[in-house]
Amino acid sequence: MARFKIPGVFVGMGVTLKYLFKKVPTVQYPVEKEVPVPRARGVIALDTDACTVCMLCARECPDWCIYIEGHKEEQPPSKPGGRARTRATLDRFDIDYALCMYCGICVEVCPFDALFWSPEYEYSEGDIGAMLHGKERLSEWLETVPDPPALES
Amino acid sequence: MTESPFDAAQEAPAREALADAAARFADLAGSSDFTFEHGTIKLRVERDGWIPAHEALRTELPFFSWLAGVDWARDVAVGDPPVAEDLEDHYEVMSCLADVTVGASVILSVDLPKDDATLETLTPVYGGAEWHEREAHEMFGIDFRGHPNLVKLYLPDGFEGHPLRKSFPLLSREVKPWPGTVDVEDMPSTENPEAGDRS
Amino acid sequence: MNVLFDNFWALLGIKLLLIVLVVMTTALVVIYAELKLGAHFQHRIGPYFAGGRWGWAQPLADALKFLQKEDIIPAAADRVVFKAAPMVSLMAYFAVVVIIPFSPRLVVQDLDVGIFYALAAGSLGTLGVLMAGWSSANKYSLMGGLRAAAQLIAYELPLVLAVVGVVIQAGTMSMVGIVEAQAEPAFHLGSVGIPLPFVLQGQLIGFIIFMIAMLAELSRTPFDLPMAESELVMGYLTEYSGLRFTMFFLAEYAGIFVMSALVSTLFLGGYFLPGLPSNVFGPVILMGKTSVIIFLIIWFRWTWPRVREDQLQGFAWRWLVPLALANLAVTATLKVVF
Amino acid sequence: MTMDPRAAMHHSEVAVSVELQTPDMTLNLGPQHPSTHGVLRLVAQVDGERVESVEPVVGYMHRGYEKLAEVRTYPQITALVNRIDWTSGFANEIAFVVGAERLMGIEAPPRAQWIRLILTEMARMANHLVFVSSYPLELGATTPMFYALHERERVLDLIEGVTGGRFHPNFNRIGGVKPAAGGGSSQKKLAQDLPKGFIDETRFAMEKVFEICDTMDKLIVGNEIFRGRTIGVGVIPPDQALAYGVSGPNMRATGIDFDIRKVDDYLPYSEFDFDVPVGENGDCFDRYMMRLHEIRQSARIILQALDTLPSGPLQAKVPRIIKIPRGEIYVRSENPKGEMGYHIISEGGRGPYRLKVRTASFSNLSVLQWLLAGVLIPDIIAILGSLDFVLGDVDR
Repeated sequence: MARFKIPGVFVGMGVTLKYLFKKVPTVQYPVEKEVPVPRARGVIALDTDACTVCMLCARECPDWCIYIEGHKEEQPPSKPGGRARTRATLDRFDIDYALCMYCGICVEVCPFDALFWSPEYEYSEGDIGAMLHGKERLSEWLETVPDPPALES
Repeated sequence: MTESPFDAAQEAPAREALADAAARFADLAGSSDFTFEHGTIKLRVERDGWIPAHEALRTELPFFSWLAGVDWARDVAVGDPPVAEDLEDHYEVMSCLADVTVGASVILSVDLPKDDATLETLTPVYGGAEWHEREAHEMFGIDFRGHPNLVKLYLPDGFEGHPLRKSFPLLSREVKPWPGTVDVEDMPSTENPEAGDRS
Repeated sequence: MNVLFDNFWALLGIKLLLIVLVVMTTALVVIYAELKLGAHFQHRIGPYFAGGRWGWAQPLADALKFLQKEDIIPAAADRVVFKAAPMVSLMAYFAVVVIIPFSPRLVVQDLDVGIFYALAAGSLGTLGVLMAGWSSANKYSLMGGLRAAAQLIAYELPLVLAVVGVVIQAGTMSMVGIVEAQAEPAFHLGSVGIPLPFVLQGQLIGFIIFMIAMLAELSRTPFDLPMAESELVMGYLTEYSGLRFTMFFLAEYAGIFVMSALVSTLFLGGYFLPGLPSNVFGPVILMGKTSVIIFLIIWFRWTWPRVREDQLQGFAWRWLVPLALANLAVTATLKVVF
Repeated sequence: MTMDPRAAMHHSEVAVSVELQTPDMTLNLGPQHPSTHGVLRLVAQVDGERVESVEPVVGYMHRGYEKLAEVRTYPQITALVNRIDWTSGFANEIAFVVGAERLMGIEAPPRAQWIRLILTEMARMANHLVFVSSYPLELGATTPMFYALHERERVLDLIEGVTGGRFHPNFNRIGGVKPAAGGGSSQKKLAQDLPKGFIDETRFAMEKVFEICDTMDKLIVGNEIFRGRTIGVGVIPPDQALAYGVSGPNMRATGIDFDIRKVDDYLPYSEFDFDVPVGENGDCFDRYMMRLHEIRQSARIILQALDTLPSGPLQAKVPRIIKIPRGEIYVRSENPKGEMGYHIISEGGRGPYRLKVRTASFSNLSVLQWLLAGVLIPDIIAILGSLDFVLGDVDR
């Protein structure tokens, strides 16, 4: 005679019973928070000083959700007698997070390191219009940008 | 078609084997025009030979992978137009068959004139062609004769037009201006040759 | 005081009020147990915030929430039946509590045909389900209702047959009588009489059959086909909202309590535990035994998948009914022989 | 052979109702229904609990990927395609970038290929963990979901740690994986190599994954109710699977021993030792077991890949503006759900002239109408769930 086997339905009950006494892994969100990984794509931070209004990000954006306006400004020559230079000034830099799909292409193509990913994620709004972040709001995120993680050798 | 360095760098035996396979399948399907660039075997058949070609290949390539149309048009509403100057506007229907032993995969292709875009249905040969043909029907307006249920698959009833035709505009891109039009500064790539490679 | 207790109507009123309170409270407790135990079976916390500690007030909060919700009656529904259905469902289980003895004296009415009455009244709950399913004017509801009806027909038979074994052994249909029969010594060890509950007196098979059939009667996993949220969305409950949904919800859990109490009484010795005075500790003992059964029912629910309609029917008619009949025959034979 | 649903209907009518002829009821399952995985709609003609015929209605989630791709550049499409099948986002990118690379005649460096392979197998694992846990849910067992999703979270955390995205990594680039961003010199934009600790964490996670597979074995596979619900239900015969293009685990469950990972070289799978589980009956139970076994095999592959991870660059040399020479290519990959392929037709521009996306779920689901004729209503759900489809993958 074959060895007596416990029916599968009861083996399963053993499994659930074991879990009944295990420590629960739940993180109670608003009270406790998980720390996102440094590379997490939470929100895009803008360094307004570094931006040269080259439009590259707006052009490469697959969703067309970046709106940039700027103008050129004559700057006085740095040395007396030197040539007057023009410098592009940023007037408007909006990212519409209602449209953004967090692909990160803009951060990647930026040649002047003006855009960064920050893992911050708590900026939901009740109104879809408020998802449009202006350059002031975007530059506020800058201080939340973490250092890149150490690499696996 | 241009020969890419990748193909040239392919080991010669592998490429020969591919050529042999392509020739053999072309022979089976009754096609005299075939290519096998980039490891993709593509056999062109005539419209009348569409069904016989599939029937001939069915025993060896029993796996019906997909069927899709292509709209070849010089006047396009979306994307870039094709480069060939002498291109005649037409639809192309492609079906992909494969085997499930050594991994051979063949694409059959047929050209259809725009004013008579009809083709015999594949459903009696490969049952799975049903949905694919329905999709091609609504997306390109190609008529599959003898199809058991040639109604719209994805699009709502009453939808007008055939979205994947090149003449069909992509509305979301029409109503919104491109945010990258204004030129304040020159593109960095033009003034900074170092940025040419990113590695 | 005596005036109050002597008056039949006054006494009846008090008893009814007590029943409603007891059933409602225990239903809420069972709901909480289901939420909390289910959560931990599933490796989550479950109710946490309501009421402060361990979310003990969650069922109350839920009830309050449901009370505020809009009471929707589908336009095509049969309004009278639709409204009556949840009440029928709830009432059925109230009616059963009447005969459950919590101690030798703490019983609303110890009927001579107690168990017979309990089974009859208990199956009325399914009638409420059928009414709900039919009157909702919804195909999913209808299928849920019909499934419930088919289930009732299939499982009422083994349920009754399992009880008949107990009745034969106890020689009475009175609930108190059945408990007292289990308090009698089953055998003597020297001069000490050892009383045994019926489940250990050869009614093990009857107990298992009763448990299975009871799960089906209550539409609990693995027999929750009338609701089957992944197939019939919520079955007969689909169109119910607000207060009426709450009543069904309460009925479901009141049913679990009532049927568990019934099992405890019939098979586990009810309010009797050797060595403890039944008159004082009876209710506690009964509740303790009932809790074990309820825990089992909750445990099943959070472990098992659901059977299919044809499997459910096949199981009842091919296995349970013959088994119950065999059990009955053996019990009767033994009763006559010994 | 295709079976005319009307013929099937007639057949079962004769078999079921000899005396009592009742009109069939039309039951609409979906598009809002808990078991249709989103927005699939099934118009079923039912006679009591028996289903006479089913007409699947898709398209509620049609997003027009093929059209969208025609107005986008190749790097933008990579960001788009991982949204087709969101339960295995990373795997969707592979065939596309490999196709583009082959058209350009370049190849990703070994380390990039290894990283791609590891993350692809993680995506497979994540997808299958969702399946093995949510399939019992359709049969009424709610608990496995919570156990397995906890382990899936580990895997997704690992993917996120490397790529920055849990579901939509957008990590593959033509010529390798995500490079150091931009031309600037900021320390905050370093190369996107594996973060420190990744290898150890992965090893630990794989242990946990093996554990959860054993738990599923005990909790679900051994359960008699589960077996009763799935064994012999929804049998797809091999020839039917082939004619309908049913691929992946669904195909292997019918007994066909074929895995694109074994015959194609879109990723260096030939370097690793792994088994391809093959079923016998092609029923729901076999389909479930295929995936459960594949999780273990994926873990095996990942552990081997960690041991042999080569060092070196992550990117081949590619021009800053990617233009692909004229040509066409069909590249397929063994995705968790089956064969995923991209037919890229390039006319030399920055984006494709036409991109045909062959998705696994589309073909897997097209067999549904044939499969569901004559089953019981609960079996609709059992069969539907066992095909493991995602509506985004069907509608594209």
